[in-house]
Amino acid sequence: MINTLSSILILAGVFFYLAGSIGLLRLPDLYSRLHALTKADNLGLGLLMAGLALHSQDLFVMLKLLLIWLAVLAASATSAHLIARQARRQETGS
Amino acid sequence: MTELFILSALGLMLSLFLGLLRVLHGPGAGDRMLAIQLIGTAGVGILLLLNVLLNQPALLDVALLLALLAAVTAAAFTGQQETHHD
Amino acid sequence: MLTTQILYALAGCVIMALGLRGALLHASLLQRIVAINVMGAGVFMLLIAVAYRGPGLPPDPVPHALVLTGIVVAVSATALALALVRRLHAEQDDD
Amino acid sequence: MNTMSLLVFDGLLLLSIVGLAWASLATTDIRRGVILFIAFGLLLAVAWGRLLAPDVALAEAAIGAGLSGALLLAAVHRQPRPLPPGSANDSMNRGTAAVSMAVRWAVTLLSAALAGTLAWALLHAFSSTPHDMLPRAISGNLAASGVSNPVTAVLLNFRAYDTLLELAVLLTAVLGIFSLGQATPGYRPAGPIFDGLVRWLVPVLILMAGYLLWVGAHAPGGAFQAGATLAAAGVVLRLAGRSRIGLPDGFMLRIVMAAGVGVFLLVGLSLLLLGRPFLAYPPAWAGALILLIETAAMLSIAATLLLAFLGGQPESTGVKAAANRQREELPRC
Repeated sequence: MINTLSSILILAGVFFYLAGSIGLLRLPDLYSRLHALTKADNLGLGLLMAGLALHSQDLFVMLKLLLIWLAVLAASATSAHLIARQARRQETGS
Repeated sequence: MTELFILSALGLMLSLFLGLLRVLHGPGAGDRMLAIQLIGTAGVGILLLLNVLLNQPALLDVALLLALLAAVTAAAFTGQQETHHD
Repeated sequence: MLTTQILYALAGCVIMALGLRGALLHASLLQRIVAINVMGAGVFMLLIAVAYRGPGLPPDPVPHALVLTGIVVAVSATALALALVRRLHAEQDDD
Repeated sequence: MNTMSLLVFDGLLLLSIVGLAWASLATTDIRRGVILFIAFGLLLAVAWGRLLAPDVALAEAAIGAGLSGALLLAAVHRQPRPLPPGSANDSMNRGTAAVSMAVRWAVTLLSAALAGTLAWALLHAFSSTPHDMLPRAISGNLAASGVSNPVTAVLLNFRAYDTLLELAVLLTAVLGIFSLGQATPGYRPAGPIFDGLVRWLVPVLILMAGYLLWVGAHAPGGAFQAGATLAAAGVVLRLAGRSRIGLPDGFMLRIVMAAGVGVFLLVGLSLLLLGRPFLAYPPAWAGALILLIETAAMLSIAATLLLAFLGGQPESTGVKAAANRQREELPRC
């Protein structure tokens, strides 16, 4: 039961990762890519984490996984903001 | 379960590879940096899967370190140094 | 013979050669520094591949220790080289 | 099925790594080259994990993601704006025209020949009986080393000489950087979003460094990884535009820089006085002595790497006098 659930979560995570990178390749401009990517990879990693946490059944491992996910969330939101701001600045030419 | 982990790692590797194409193509430096972000997140995911697959609990620490430092590259890329004496 | 080991060792050789070629051919000093780092990474991969002894066995720790310190030394050397480049530019600007 | 999929995984990983190595050197746009090199470093960390080298992967993650990328990007920013390809009077590209096609081919062939020879020698070595004398000697003596992580045992006990000299090399590199002038200017203050990240990221990185130092005795980790992580915390502070990035001032800074080599030497010399060979710890004390040396080494490594990122002497009290003196000698720096 737990194994099945964990497998489903992991596969769903991989799906979102792939969706994110396909979006990164196919979407027309930086801003839409930014949008798609931060959502997709955070969700992908989140689902992957949930699956692995269920699989491990070890509290210490779960805590580490949670910390990793939070760190990635914060980092990706921050980087997306920095990159978008930089791009905007270059467009306005200041 | 092992098969699932290997296939998932392969899936993430594929995702990373697609991200690399964006790093190569650009066109702007911002696009490249964005793709680097995806590669970092995919790398974290792959390390987490390898941690179970190869039975290497220390890879969790590697993933944590990569996750913590994921914003440093973007900050170094966009950060501007003061221009004084030269 | 382990396929994994051979694959990674050969890739290490190729990366080293690419780095060497870049370090010799690039005119830009900054790119030469990047090239030397690539070359170092190839050597590191070679050493780590040599240390690998299959999925079930613990790898040889000696190459790991070598590479570990090598990475730290490489980044310090890179910083020294970059400082030299910066000084060089400053001197050229003075002319 | 499993081995096959794993083989495909290895192939894809190596294809990406080799492709990035090539692409980062094939371009003349240095900014593009550096970004590709950063991606290359990320993939190396994955490869080290795949090859069961988590100790190395930790160092690569801390240095590749935290330090060398930031170092190179800063250098790219300082670079004069790239001239369009083909313009010959750019001082950095002065040599381009001089390198003829023949030289290009000769160098390419030479590099390929070197790689081929190396590969041939390796394949020869792999096909002979595996060499496991050294690994066996290490696992046989691990119990007496004071730690149970074999990589730490090699670094701090069996080959402690090498590590002592390694630390001396790091110190020398920073002294070299110091002699070249002052630190690069600081960064402009970051916006509120990055600042918010920094506020909790730096304490977490410091904790992480402490954890890596402690865990290094029995699991992957140790002074080098911990020092690099601590240095990354300083890099984050600097990128956020803080003026204080955790480096002590003046005399204290010098002590921290030399602490690794100093404590290492003191331990070695004390052992000589006690009638033991240099750096041959008594097994009962080995664990504690290694932790002592590693703590000092971590601080030194962190300070050295952070100073390396600064790219010169920091403008702080104590060091300032020396910097001023240097400024008098070099009017335009």
